Formats: sequence, C-alpha cells, structure tokens
Amino acid sequence: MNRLTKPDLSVTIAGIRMKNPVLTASGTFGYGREYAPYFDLQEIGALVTKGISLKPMAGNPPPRICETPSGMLNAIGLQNVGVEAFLRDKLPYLAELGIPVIVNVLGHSLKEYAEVASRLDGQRGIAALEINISCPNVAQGGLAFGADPRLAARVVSRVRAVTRLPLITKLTPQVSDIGCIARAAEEAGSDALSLINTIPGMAVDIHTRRSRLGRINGGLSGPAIKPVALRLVYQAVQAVSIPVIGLGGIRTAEDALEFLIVGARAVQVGTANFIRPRACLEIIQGLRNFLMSRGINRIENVIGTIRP
Amino acid sequence: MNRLTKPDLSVTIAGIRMKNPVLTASGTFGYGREYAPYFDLQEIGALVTKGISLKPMAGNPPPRICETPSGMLNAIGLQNVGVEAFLRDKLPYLAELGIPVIVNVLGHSLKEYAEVASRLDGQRGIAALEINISCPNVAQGGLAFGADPRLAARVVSRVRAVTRLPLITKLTPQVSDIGCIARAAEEAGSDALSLINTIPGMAVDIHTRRSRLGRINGGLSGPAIKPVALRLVYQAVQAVSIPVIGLGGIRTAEDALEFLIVGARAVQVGTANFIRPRACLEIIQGLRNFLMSRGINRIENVIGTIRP
Amino acid sequence: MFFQELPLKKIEMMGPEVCRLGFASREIAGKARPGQFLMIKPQAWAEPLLPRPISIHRVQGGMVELLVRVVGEGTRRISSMRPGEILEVKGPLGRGFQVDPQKVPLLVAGGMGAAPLLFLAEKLSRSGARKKNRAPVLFIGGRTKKEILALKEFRQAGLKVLAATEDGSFGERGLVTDRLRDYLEAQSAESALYACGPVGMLKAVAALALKEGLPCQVSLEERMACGMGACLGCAVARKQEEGPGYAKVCQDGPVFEAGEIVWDE
Amino acid sequence: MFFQELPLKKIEMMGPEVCRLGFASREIAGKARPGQFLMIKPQAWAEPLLPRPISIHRVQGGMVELLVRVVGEGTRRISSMRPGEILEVKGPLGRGFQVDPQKVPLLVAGGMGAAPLLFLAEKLSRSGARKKNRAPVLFIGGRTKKEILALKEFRQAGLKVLAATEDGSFGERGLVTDRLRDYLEAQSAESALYACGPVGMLKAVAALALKEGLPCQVSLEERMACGMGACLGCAVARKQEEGPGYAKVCQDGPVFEAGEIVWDE
Ligand SMILES: Cc1cc2nc3c(=O)[nH]c(=O)nc-3n(C[C@H](O)[C@H](O)[C@H](O)COP(=O)(O)OP(=O)(O)OC[C@H]3O[C@@H](n4cnc5c(N)ncnc54)[C@H](O)[C@@H]3O)c2cc1C
Ligand SMILES: Cc1cc2nc3c(=O)[nH]c(=O)nc-3n(C[C@H](O)[C@H](O)[C@H](O)COP(=O)(O)OP(=O)(O)OC[C@H]3O[C@@H](n4cnc5c(N)ncnc54)[C@H](O)[C@@H]3O)c2cc1C
Ligand SMILES: Cc1cc2nc3c(=O)[nH]c(=O)nc-3n(C[C@H](O)[C@H](O)[C@H](O)COP(=O)(O)O)c2cc1C
Ligand SMILES: Cc1cc2nc3c(=O)[nH]c(=O)nc-3n(C[C@H](O)[C@H](O)[C@H](O)COP(=O)(O)O)c2cc1C
Ligand code: FES
Ligand code: FES
Repeated sequence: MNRLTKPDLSVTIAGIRMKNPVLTASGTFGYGREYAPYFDLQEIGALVTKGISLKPMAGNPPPRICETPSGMLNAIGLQNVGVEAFLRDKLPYLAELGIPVIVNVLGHSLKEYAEVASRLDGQRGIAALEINISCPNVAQGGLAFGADPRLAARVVSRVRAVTRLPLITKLTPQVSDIGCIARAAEEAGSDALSLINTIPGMAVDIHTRRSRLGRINGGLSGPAIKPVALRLVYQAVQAVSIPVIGLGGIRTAEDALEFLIVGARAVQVGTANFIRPRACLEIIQGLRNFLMSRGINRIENVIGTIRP
Repeated sequence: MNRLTKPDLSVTIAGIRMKNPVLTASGTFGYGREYAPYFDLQEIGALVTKGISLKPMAGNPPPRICETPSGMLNAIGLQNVGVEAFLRDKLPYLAELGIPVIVNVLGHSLKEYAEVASRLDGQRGIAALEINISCPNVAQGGLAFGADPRLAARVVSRVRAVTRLPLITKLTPQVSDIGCIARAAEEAGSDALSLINTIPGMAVDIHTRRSRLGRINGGLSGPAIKPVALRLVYQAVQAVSIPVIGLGGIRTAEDALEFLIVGARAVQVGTANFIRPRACLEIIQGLRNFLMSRGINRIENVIGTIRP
Repeated sequence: MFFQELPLKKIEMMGPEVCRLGFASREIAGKARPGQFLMIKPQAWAEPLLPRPISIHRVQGGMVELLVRVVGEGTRRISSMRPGEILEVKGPLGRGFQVDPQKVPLLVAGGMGAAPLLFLAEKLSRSGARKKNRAPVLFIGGRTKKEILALKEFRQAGLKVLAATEDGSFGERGLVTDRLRDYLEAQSAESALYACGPVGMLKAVAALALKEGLPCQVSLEERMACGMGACLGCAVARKQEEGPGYAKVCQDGPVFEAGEIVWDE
Repeated sequence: MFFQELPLKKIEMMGPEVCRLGFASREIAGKARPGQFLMIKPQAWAEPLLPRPISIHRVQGGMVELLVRVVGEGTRRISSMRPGEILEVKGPLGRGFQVDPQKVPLLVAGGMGAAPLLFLAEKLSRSGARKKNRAPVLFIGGRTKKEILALKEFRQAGLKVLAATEDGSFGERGLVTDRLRDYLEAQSAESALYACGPVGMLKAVAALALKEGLPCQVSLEERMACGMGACLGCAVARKQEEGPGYAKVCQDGPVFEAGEIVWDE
C-alpha cells in the first residue's frame, strides 16, 4: 500500500456506518454540545448520549465523584433531562451534526425501558439505541438487570418489540459469566453489544467513616479497569457473532488498538474525555498513524487479529 | 483512655487469636522465609502461604507478570511445591515463627481439594486452611469453582468433612452476587471468608498482537482494584454472620482502615509486599498510631463502624 | 473555552502551603472574566487522574496567574512543577461574577477565596469603579496571618481592606463575617456582595445579605471531573421553579446568587 | 538484603538514553557482589507501581552506582530524579557471578550488559587477577558507538578491550560474538566466560562456550515484581533433575550456568 494514502478507518456496526471506530461513551460526553468548543464533533465515529429515562431524574446528592488509583468512582445517579426534554432540547442539535447519534436508554422496570424506546422510535436523527442493563432493578432488590441472563434477555426483547432501531445492549461487568449474558442479549434480538459499564465500587473516608460519595456505591471507570474490560470484551467476542463495542479505561490509540485486536469492532471513550477533551480526536489520529506506519490500509484488518 | 497506653490491636477470627488484624495475602509472601531479612515476621497477625496443591505445579511459561495502571496482572499459574514438599521443606520453618500460619489450599477438582486438606489436617503449626475457590474448575470448562454458589458450597463441605481445622473460604470477585456465594460458603461450614482474590484481566502487546502474559488471562491486583474489593467486602459483611477478612489493593494503614470500617475483622496485604517488603509492619504501626491519636483503645471499636 | 498545553512561565512558593504560578495564553487571558476558573493538570497521563479546578487569580496582558494551596496529591504535584514544564489547561470555565456598576462592591474573601477576588478587584479598579466613596471594600479573613493572601495587590487595586484573623495575628481577632456585619450595620450606601471562601463563611455571608436586603453572589466549590458540564459530577442543591434540584457548579456556577442555593444540604 | 530509602547523591545523563546514578549505603556496598542487582523505585506510592531491577554497576567505598537505560516509564521516572530525592532500594539481590580464579576471565557485554560487568571487572582487578597473560579480556558490543558504555573504566581496571559495533562506528564492524569466536579460535589458555546482554547474544555465547568446552555464566533478565523470590513472576525454563521446570531469575539467578538454561523457549 502507498504509505501516503490515508487508511480507511470506517466500520459498520448493526448496519450503521461510522467513519471511524471511535465513539463517545454514555454519560461522559454530556449531550454533545459541551465538547463543541474543543473540536469538530463531525470527526468522531458516533456519539452516544447520556442515559435517558422516561421522566427527568434529579440524581444523587453530592459528592458524586471521588478519585481512586488510576480511576474514579461516580454516583451521578442517572441524572438526566428525561425523554421529552431530550427530544425537545437536545436532539435537534445532535441531529444536525451529521454523525450517527446513539441514545443510551435506561429504565427501572421492563416497562420503563419499553416506554423510553418507543418514544425514541421513529425520531429523526437517532441511529440506534444503546440499552443500559446495568440499571438497578427495583423489582429485584436493586441488583442490575444485566446480572441475570434471563432478565437481560427480557429487557432486550421488550425494547426490540417497540422499535425498529438497531439495538446495542450495554453489559455490566459484574457477572460470573459474561459469555452467557452476551448470548442472552444476542438471542433476544440485540444487533450489537457494548461493554463494559462501570464496575461497582466504593470508597470510605476514614475520618468521617462515611462513604466518600453521596451513596454507598459508585461506578469505577478509567485506566484502572482496562485490564478487566479487555478480558470481558475478548470473552464476549468469543461468545457471540454480533459485533462488540469495547470500552473501559481507553485513553490512547494504543489502548483502543488492544480492544480492536481482541475483536471489538469499535471502541468508546469515557473518562478520558474529562481529562483531555480532544481525547477521541487524538485516538482517531493515533489509529490512523498506526495503520500508516505499518502500511495497513483498513482498520478492519486489525480487528480480531489476536495471536495465541 | 490514657494516650500513652498502647492500644489493643488483637482480633479473633474462626477461633484464631491474632495479635493484630494484618495478614499476608497468599502468593505474595512466598513461604514466609523470603521476607525474614526485612523484618521480624512475629510482628504480623498471621501468615498465609502460597496456594498448595496435591502435586507440585510448574506454573505458566513467562512472561508471568505485566504492569497495568495502578495494578499488575499475574499469570503465575499456581506454581507451588506440592503438599508433600510443603510439609517437609516449608512448614517446619513456619511452625517455629510463633504466629498463626494459614495454608492456602487449591484444587482442580473437588477430590483434589479434599486430598490436600486431609493431608494438612493434624499437622503441627497449621492454624487454619484458606480454601481458594477461584481455581479454574477443569470439569466445568475452566470457570472458577467460586463462580457458582452450589459448587462453592460443595468445595467447602468436602473440605469440611476431612479436617477439623478452621476454614476460611477465599472468594473470587467475578460473580454477579457476592452475597449469594458468601452465604453458600457460610452454610457449607466455612468459619470465615476472605475476599477478594484477583480480578481476571488481560493485556495485549499491540506490536506482537499477543497477550502480554504467557497465558491469555491474568489476575489483576494492586491499588487499582481497591474500590471494587471494598464494595464486595462490604456486601459480604452484610450477607453473613461469620467474620470476613478484607483484601485487595491495600498499601497503607488508611486503606486497611477502610476495610475495617466497612466491617472486615482483619485484612490481608498482597501486592504491596512486593513494593515495600515491610508493608505489613508499616500498616500495623499506622493502625496503632491511628488509634492512639484518636484515643481509641481497641481496634475492635473501629470494625464495622461505617455510618450511613 | 480552550484546551491548551502550556509551558509554565513562573512558579513560586508563597510560604509552605501556597504557590503562585503563571503561564502565557492570549486566548485564555482574552476571554477570562473574574470568578471563572480553569481545570489544570501537569502534562501526560499520570496520577492523580483528573485535572483540578483552580480560579483565575489574575490576568495581566497575556499572562494568567493562579494561586494554589497544597491540600492533597493533585495540588502537591502542581506546586512541585518547574518553569518550562507543561501544564494542561482547560478554560476559562463557568459563570463569573456579574457586577452591578450602580452599587458599591463589597468583596468578602475567606482563605483561598482571595484568589478569584483579586481578579475581580483589579477589573473593578481598571473599569473605574474607584469613584469617590464608591471604592470597593475587601473583607478578608483567615485562621492566621499566613492565610491572608495578596494583600498588597488588593491595596494597589485601590480597595479599602478590613481584615480579621481567628487568632488575632492580623487585623481584628474574629471572623471576617464579624467585620462585615459591623460594617453593614454602620453604613447605608447601596452595595453588593461578592464572596468566595469556605462554605460555612458563604452561608453566613448569604444570611447577612438576606437580612440587609443586599444582592449577594457567592462562588462555590465542589468535586469536579470535567469542569465543562459533561459529567454531572459537581452537583449543588438549588431552588428551582420545578422544586429543588441540582445545578452544575462548573457550568451554572461557580458563582451563584446566594438566594438560589439550598444552604442546609 | 536491605530495604532502604536513600537520598540520591548524584545523577547524570550520559547521552540521551542512559543515566548514571549513585547513592551511599554502607550496608548494600558491604554485601554486594558482582552480578547482583537491586530493585529500585522513586519514593512514595505512585505510577508505575513496581520497582525496577537494576544491576549493581559499581561499588566504591560506601557508594553504589547504577547505570540505567531509559526504555519505558519506570526508567524514565528514575532518570528524571534530582540529587537529594529519595530512592527506595531493595538488595543486594540474587546470585552473582562465581569466579573461578584459575581461569582467564573473558567478560562479554552487549549494550546495557556492560553495567554489571564493570563491577565484576573492578573486583577482578582488585583481587589481583591481573597477573601476566591472565589479564581479563572484555568483549563489548552494541549497535553503535553510543551503546558502548564505561569503556574508560574497564580499561582502568586493566582489561584488554575488544569491541564491535553493528554499524562499525567503534571497534570492528559486526557482532561482539564474532570477536569472541575469533579470539577463542586463536588462543588456548584456560578461560571462563561471564556474559550479560540481550538474550540472543547470550544464546550465541552459550553455544560458543559449549563448542569450546568452556565454563560460561550468563546473566538473564525477566520481568520482576518482588525481586526476592516471593511472587514467582520471573520464571525461566531450566533443565532440572525432575525434568524441565522453572527457575526464579531473581533468586536462582540472575546469573546462571549457560548449560542449565533451556534456550529455545
Ligand atoms: C471552582 C473552583 C475553584 C477553585 N479555586 C481554587 C484556587 O484558586 N486555589 C486553590 O488552591 N484551590 C482552589 N479550589 C480548590 C481546589 O480545586 C482543590 O483544593 C483541589 O482540587 C484539591 O486537589 P488535591 O488533589 O490537592 O486534594 P485532594 O487529595 O483531592 O483533596 C484534599 C482535601 O480537599 C478536599 N477537596 C478537594 N477538592 C475539593 C473541591 N473541589 N471542593 C471541595 N473540597 C475539595 C477533599 O475533600 C480533601 O479533604 C477551587 C475549587 C473549585 C471547585
Ligand atoms: C536482573 C536484572 C538486571 C538489570 N539491570 C539493568 C541495568 O543495570 N541497567 C538497565 O538499564 N536495565 C537493567 N535491567 C532492565 C531493566 O530492569 C528494565 O529495562 C526496566 O525494568 C524497564 O522498565 P521501564 O518501566 O522503563 O520499561 P517498561 O515500560 O516496563 O518496558 C519497556 C520495554 O522493556 C521491556 N522490559 C522491561 N523490563 C524488562 C525486563 N525485566 N526484562 C526484559 N525486558 C524488559 C518491556 O517488554 C518493554 O518492551 C535489568 C533487568 C534485570 C531483570
Ligand atoms: C460520570 C459518568 C457517567 C456515566 N453515565 C452513564 C450513563 O448514563 N449510561 C451508561 O450506560 N453508562 C454511563 N457511564 C459509564 C460509561 O459510559 C463507561 O461505560 C464507563 O465509564 C467505562 O469507560 P471509561 O473507563 O472509558 O470511562 C458513565 C460513566 C461516568 C464516569
Ligand atoms: C503474584 C501473585 C500470586 C498469587 N497467588 C495466590 C495463590 O496462590 N492463592 C490465592 O488464593 N491467591 C493468590 N493471589 C491473590 C492474592 O492473595 C490477593 O487475593 C490479590 O492479589 C489481591 O490483593 P492485593 O491487591 O493486595 O494484591 C496471588 C496474587 C499475586 C499478585
Ligand atoms: S465537573 Fe463535570 S459537570 Fe461539572
Ligand atoms: S521477581 Fe518475584 S520471585 Fe522473582
């Protein structure tokens, strides 16, 4: 290959063509506009919104974040504007960006998932839904929907029934057997998977003897979780035939390449956006440089190339 | 309390009295002797040995370790001298130390666990067994024994049947519901629990496209995992009435205090020993200073004092 | 808003705990307004992970100055940087002070709260708010004399300074809010309050303002990850039309009308 | 074995990639033997987490010197320390070279392999191995002249130096093992090999030694966490009575008899 030709970074996932495999992770990129001062949002492969529920949610009392070694805990508490305000105030801006917009959907009951999804169905400017099954299941004592393969499947089928939008199921890492959950989501009609969501964690202030967060539990994200995420993504890729989007602790193109090499067809960037607002852009450029320096002409030729 | 009096750090777990709640974590303290040049081993609360199997195990090919953000992956592969050589070459030294010695037991089948345990039963100098149920279950495709509550319970009852030594079951973090596994171990006759073992993880060399370890999977340990460990320990404490020993990423007395405050009755120190060979000693001194500076006369008065 | 990687031009310790640092950025200097802040971090991915929110202390030409108190690992790392090393800087961020030119500005600073207020003071002095009898007043307090910062600069900006320290080592013994109370009881000019400092102090200032019927803006702090409205990490309870909810300190603030805030949380 | 926290006495860059540093420790200096190493780390818990294994380069009085090539984050951090900053040091660790006083010592250094061999050379010279015709010989190689380290010191220790670089910028063009082969073919004195360098070089040296029937000790490298035999992280395949198994580089080595090692793994 001519080393001067720009390599082809594009990938297609669940029928959505993206000009490169770098997406923003839900809840770390606001509703998109917050990052517009820092770079041209059209550069990213796709944008995933903050999780949207049926009604607006106020979220948890502060403190909501706390730093841990190479990571952070958050207890935002799913604060969001609710689906109506999202459609009215946020979607019009996103729809004009010219990149695929994926809406992260949350619910505290099967019914809520379905209601949010059906409200989003058929709206101009939405390319796909990402179903966040890490939400606490109020009916089952707060354990995540995603902790049980049967329940995970039920969430996916309920949503599948009310929309023709491509569905990406976002898995929680806190499970005994990720392959089992991954297959359940696939069989229930998910078009793709994304993982991992944050790992439940906690931190205590030894002086006050209280949680360092407004809630006991938070979600751990950032570089600290990358090895765990990479292993789960690798296992999910082995388990299913639908595409897998990998995330968890990605900061650099090298990190992204690890996920692509184990078989993820795209990656999402989360916590890194807080630190370097152009992190996605830097990762895209880094992927391009990697391919060029090795004379590889398509990113597809890197995906799943792990050697034994 | 008179601030000059030395506070009482002692705890009793599964009938074993320890002069302080700081134990070494299995696999990070060799067979004890390796640390003798650095400090007086009698200072630690109890010593937990490397995991012992029925036959000697050669372990995995190198590389066996790899650094990750605030953590490390290891794929030692359960290398150990085997129970016979342990009794012959290692135990005599340990038995003379005058501190409780806990032997970490591993197996690839229910039978192997029982055989190792019965061989250790009745040997002078062994205070308790710690059953490592994170071992891959060969009969069930390599998923850990500890991933399934019924299987975990079977391991514990099998061991319970062949020894009168106190049993500590060491739980793996990669489960959907730690409370469920914790209760299963308790009901099967475990006298205490310890958690967490390493979190399965992976790292890839993007240049060679191979795992950075001699195996695909490794176990993540070190400060990176502390928030996850703390949350699981807290949940286990809520779930059972037997004592819980907390570990995962502990480096300092402050870290240890977090675990004690959420209800652990003792802690184990792992990866930190590699970095500062006197880490256990420093933590013990730090606990003492913490109590003295606050006029608390017993470490017991700190355990489980988390406030809502 | 910019994200820039800039060499430190100067950095000096002002006593054991506080350092002053400066770098050149026409872009940031050009857009900055008093009360706004920056997210800063020594370059390269390392521990601690997240950038730290620091107020803009001063802008002179294209130079931006910050005042940082070392309270933990992040500020320790920042304070141990050397000139020439690269600082990652995001900003200017947030909503600054909205000055009412009709009123006598009363600035109330507790400890590090002096940092953003100097920028405000120098802006006021440049914009000619220094008219007779309308000169801004600075109420400044701290535990001890060492905590009273940037006094010379405040005076040079033409502010009348009323100080208090808890141990009496500088100014009157007591709290800065004691001095403010005395002052407010004695005078009658139409004034407006601009306060920055520990939350306890801000709460007391807000109560005084309410009692006297004076407009009052306070600059709040909260743990931040992004500083730009994206993570929802920096929540503060605010009275809202729809009932109480959470505002984002980084975007809706850090400067709020004292009356908006739910102070008892 | 000691674990000490010691202020750096000196540190200097020797070109862009290699730095030499020194600290004072009577304890470590007193116990150290050529071929042994230390685990070192800048003080305080921080990234990277683990200490780094570095050979003892030189011991002079109570001073210990190390030579560190910057290859990644850990060595970068070490090399950017300043005098007075605290280094955590564990050691001396491992099994060093076992010198046979009856044989002419042939030292074979590739790149950073020169680091521990200088300690050996200076020990040999002090112990009077410098008798006529039995002076130790140093074979030293690298890619380019810049990779040839500590030449002056080796000469001062009385070693005859035979050098090779891949690009011919110093000594003969070629590999250090080419020079060793030529030498061995030409001479007949009873000699013993002590080699340190990249694994490919060591393998070639071991093959030469086997062919010539010479005793040969090699110093190996492997990733280490503890350096003290506790983690079992530093495995190298070794021929053992019970069949092949793994030895610990940190404790059973880093110096091994070339014949013990399973070279094809
Ligand atoms: C808008 C804004 C402007 C600020 N301006 C300045 C300034 O000009 N100069 C200055 O020195 N500091 C300023 N701060 C505070 C500064 O951000 C914190 O001191 C710093 O982030 C602490 O980081 P650390 O790693 O050193 O300490 P950490 O180890 O993170 O914390 C040390 C202690 O400080 C507390 N703390 C840390 N961050 C905050 C926070 N954001 N809010 C409340 N408590 C906190 C912690 O609870 C802990 O007790 C400002 C904060 C905000 C939100
Ligand atoms: C007994 C022993 C003695 C040593 N003596 C010296 C010495 O005197 N001077 C010196 O400069 N270096 C020496 N080394 C090598 C040194 O330990 C490594 O270069 C260092 O650990 C790299 O750390 P890093 O964080 O800079 O690089 P990393 O980011 O950890 O790694 C950078 C690259 O180096 C490779 N690497 C890192 N560590 C090792 C290792 N231990 N073995 C093999 N490859 C490795 C990695 O695979 C990677 O490609 C010695 C190693 C051992 C085991
Ligand atoms: C502050 C914050 C808010 C988040 N909100 C959501 C959310 O609303 N929905 C969701 O599916 N994931 C959410 N996540 C999880 C991230 O999308 C991502 O899965 C996780 O942070 C791991 O990636 P990272 O390590 O790159 O951050 C959030 C993460 C953070 C840090
Ligand atoms: C090199 C290494 C070897 C280990 N070997 C064992 C083992 O044999 N048996 C066991 O139960 N746990 C083993 N562990 C797990 C530790 O005991 C501990 O559970 C884990 O490392 C988390 O604690 P830490 O973060 O303090 O290291 C090992 C850990 C490491 C790093
Ligand atoms: S700090 Fe992220 S929203 Fe305010
Ligand atoms: S490095 Fe730990 S055993 Fe060798």
